[in-house]
Amino acid sequence: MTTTQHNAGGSAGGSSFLARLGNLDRRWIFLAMGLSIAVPTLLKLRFPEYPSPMSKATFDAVESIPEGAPVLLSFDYDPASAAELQPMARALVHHCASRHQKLVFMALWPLGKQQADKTIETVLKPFHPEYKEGVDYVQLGYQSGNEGVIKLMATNIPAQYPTDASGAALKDLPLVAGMRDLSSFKLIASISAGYPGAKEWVQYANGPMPDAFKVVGGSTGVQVSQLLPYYPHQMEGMLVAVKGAAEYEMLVEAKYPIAQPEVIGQGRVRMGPQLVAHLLMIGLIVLGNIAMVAGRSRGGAR
Amino acid sequence: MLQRTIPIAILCLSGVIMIVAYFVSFAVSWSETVNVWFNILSAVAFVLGAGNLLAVNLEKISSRRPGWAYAAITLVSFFFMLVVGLLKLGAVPDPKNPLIHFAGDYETSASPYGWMYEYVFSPLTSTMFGLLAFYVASAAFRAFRAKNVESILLLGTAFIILIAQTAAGMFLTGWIPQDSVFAVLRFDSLKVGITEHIQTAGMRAITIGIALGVAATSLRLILGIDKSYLSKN
Amino acid sequence: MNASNSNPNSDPNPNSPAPAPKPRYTLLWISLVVLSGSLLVLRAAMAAQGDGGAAAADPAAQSLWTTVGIWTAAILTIGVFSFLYRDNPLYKVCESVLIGVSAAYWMVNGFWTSLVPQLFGKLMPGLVREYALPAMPVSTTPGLDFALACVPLVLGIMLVWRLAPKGGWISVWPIAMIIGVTAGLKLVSSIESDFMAQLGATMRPLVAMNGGFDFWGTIAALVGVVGVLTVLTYFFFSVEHKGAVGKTARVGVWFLMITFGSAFGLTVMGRITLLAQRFEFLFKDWLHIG
Amino acid sequence: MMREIRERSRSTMLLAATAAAAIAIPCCIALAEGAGDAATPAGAAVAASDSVVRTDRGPLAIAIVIVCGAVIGGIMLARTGRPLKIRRLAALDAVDEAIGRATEMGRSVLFVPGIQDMTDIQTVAGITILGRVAKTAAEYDAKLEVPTCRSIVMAAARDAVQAAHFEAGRPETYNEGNINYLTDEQFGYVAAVTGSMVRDKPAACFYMGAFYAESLLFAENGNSIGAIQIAGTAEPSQLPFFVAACDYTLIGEEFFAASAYLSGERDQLGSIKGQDFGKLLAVAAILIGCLLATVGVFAPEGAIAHAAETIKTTFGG
Repeated sequence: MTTTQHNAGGSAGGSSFLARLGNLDRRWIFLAMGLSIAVPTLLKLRFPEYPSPMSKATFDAVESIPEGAPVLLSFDYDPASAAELQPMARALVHHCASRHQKLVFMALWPLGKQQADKTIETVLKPFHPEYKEGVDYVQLGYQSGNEGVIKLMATNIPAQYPTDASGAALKDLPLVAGMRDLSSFKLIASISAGYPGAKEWVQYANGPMPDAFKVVGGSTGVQVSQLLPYYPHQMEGMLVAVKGAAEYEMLVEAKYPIAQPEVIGQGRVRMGPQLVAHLLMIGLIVLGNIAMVAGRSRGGAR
Repeated sequence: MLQRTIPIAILCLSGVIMIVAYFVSFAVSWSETVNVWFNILSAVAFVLGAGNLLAVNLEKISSRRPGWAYAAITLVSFFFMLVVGLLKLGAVPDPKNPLIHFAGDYETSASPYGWMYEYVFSPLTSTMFGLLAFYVASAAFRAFRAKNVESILLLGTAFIILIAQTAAGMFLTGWIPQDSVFAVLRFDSLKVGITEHIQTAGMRAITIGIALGVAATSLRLILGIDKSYLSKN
Repeated sequence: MNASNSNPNSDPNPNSPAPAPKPRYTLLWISLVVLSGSLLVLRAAMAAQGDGGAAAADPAAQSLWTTVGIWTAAILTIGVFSFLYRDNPLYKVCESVLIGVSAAYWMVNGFWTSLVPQLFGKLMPGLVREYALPAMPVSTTPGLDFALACVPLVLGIMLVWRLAPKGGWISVWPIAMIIGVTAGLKLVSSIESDFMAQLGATMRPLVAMNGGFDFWGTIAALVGVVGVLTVLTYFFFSVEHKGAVGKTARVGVWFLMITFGSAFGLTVMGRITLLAQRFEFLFKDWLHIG
Repeated sequence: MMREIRERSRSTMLLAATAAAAIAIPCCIALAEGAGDAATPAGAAVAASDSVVRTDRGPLAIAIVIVCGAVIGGIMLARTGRPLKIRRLAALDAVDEAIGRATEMGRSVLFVPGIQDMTDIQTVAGITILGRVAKTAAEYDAKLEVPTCRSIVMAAARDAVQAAHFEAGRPETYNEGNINYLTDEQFGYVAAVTGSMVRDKPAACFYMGAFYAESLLFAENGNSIGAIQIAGTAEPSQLPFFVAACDYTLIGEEFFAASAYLSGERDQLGSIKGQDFGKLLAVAAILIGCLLATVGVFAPEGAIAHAAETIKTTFGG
């Protein structure tokens, strides 16, 4: 990291501060970024959120299915993206459970099952104790095969998942015993950090049977541009990054309050550092351009 | 013949079979079957990877090249993780079959393998991932400079989205009534407008282009026109 | 962009290697790092021992390992961050550990999730059930399973054959098969879900009616279609970007730039969250502050 | 040499005929069994599950025939010997320059073929480009380093680079040890590659393949060591970072075209023409679809509105 940036402006020879700024040692930027995230994290800053249409659409999609209808939740991420996605998962599970939807958990990522388990432990069990495993919810776990898993489930769920994650045969679990294919669900929600994820759910589940169920997705900020083309036709709702999580949390909490608000308030807490860091980035862009203009006016003759 | 014609024939045949299988009911599950094969194949291919990893690092150590100590650290951590994982050392026994050692759960943090995952592997990877925040900032500072129309659009859009992503957007333009003619100037409406209409259009076109590119590349391979994967021993 | 695809911000003259940083900066940085580092360690050492958050309820031995684990994780986290200052021995250690551990992690993962159930489990189900996977369901078609499992086995042996002194060329066969299958699958799926579906999604009315004439809706619809068409024009390779095509492609480039700017802005959020999470770990789990 | 060319062209023709036939067969069957049901895919899916041929996929079969037909047509056109004009891609012109610069400076060239396995067509395209880059590097006698994230990719990359050295007439300079597997883990791979970038300071960095979050980590570190950076990916989410941080970027389709373009072979250039023809059809389809849909707005019950809806459903939009 040591080389380039910090001396390239040396030719200006003790010139103005602004012109040299253009070649600022990027480690100062790193330091500023570090501080702008560390300080709000320490101080737990929180700001109000205003639900965007996409978050609202997601909320409405869940609201629009009949109460008690089966919902498939696919956890297509790993701990690396949990910071952004876990708050969504928590809010989504709380939302569905508050409406008494039957929940089927699964994962296309090996470590997605872990995330699903965590969500069951932190949200479903403590706040919805009436949910019985096998009757009200089922954890199918992870199966390898990426989009192949979706394709097979589209035609034959028991072929893909002969048993649930604990090894119990599907036919012994009342909730899923009668399910033949994905059309048994009214809603499929994929919380995904990449491939395979929401995009594959749209392509291989919604593609062959577009009217059988609704698809909603939660995604990391980076994935959102890949999914945008599918919204709102192939995908009814979308939660975008931690902001989407924060907005959705607000919508859910307003209608279905929870005893311990912090359980589904993670997204909003993580929005604190966002504001400061975003302002820093905006400042950096402005600074970079001022430096460029200053440098240009000085070195215009060259 | 053995080194060129047969691989091309294999490639062509397997490609054509997969295309046809998509249209035949009983062949629907074929792609799943080959997917399983790939998983097995890549697991077998680890022999190549591990062999290479060993060869490179052992060579570094034996020739005492600069940084050989780090090669030793790599090897030690590699072997430790491999042995505790493959042999399931310290795994938590399966409650249903406590006597079958290899049925145990080796991924809980109570086992050495799970501990390594939780406290070594996971913090390292997520911190590497976290470094991106720093690089995003330095890239924004360095690359977003208004040099021409294109870069002005690039940085202008990023600028708007960055503001709209946080409460600052609401603070600055939230006072504009939602139903007024100027509502489009609100940062949140700008963001929705940009992402839903312009970005969607851009991404659609990119996606259509990529689809054609993928199709053409696949066809070039299947037809045996593109043979760059072949070695020439 | 000038209708070519060089990047708008590319620096045509990348910097040549530079001399070492000025000593006064180095001193400043080192003292900064040492000072904050020692403060952190002091704080962590003084923090309540062994109640590493979630593990508080676990038995004492577990708690010790949790404490060791959190310290290890914290040091590794700081080690990776130190790369931001410059390459250094601590980072090199982190890097080496990460390569070794992760390579082994994926190999172990491949062994227990692919090889054992899907290869050995099919080739010798009895043995696997007895020693590793007692819950493995009994297949109704063991013969077929065996035959199907032989295919990847043979392919795998061919692939690994390149390590043998002679006949390494045979490893191209399985690679050719992988590429062939990939090509076949992707050809179909990209045309279906990317080409056709995206075309279908673009075919929308150019006039929006919402009770009466919807001005903004119409603008949005027009922008959507114009965007797709102009960007597609940019991707034409047969014609030089001159004249009318050039102008259209230029508009396409503008659409691309806005698309990229927007995608960049949307991504920042996720990156910051990830970093915030690492800080949360350092502050809460390790230092017990905040 | 001549014999090899003859043999190659004969086998290519043969394969082309086989493939074309094989692609056409399912379509013919699909059509014969009545693609008429296709307007209601959900209903057709149920009906089709009992028959041998998936009639519900008729429209897809037709689309495949059209797109593949366009590409094959382009190739045939190229074989007639007509001059082929393909516009210049600045990123590709920069390849030689970047390698030349690395040679002059006595530094290495880094090629990263993405982080996916050979089961991603982007990796395959990346390996194809690697072949061309390696050939130039062999001619210039520049050191080319290829760290890979998958064992199979390492094997394929070695084959491609070795072939390139043969083609460049310098088989003796091929060194297998420069193409190494590091780890399957995304960020482990990133740590190793960025670490070695900072230490070895390659003068030219190529990122060609499927990239995810690591794109910016590579590009920013590459920038900090002053390397010329040329990227190419069809991963839409990572394009912004490459565009912002690299000197040249092959955007989406350009990346796939690049592998054909760099080969300089007429057949491959012809296939780019075919791609363009496919795009022309796409543009036409969009225009017709939009026109019908617009007319449909004013006469929602009319035949045109119905036609627009049918077209849209057929495309699956």
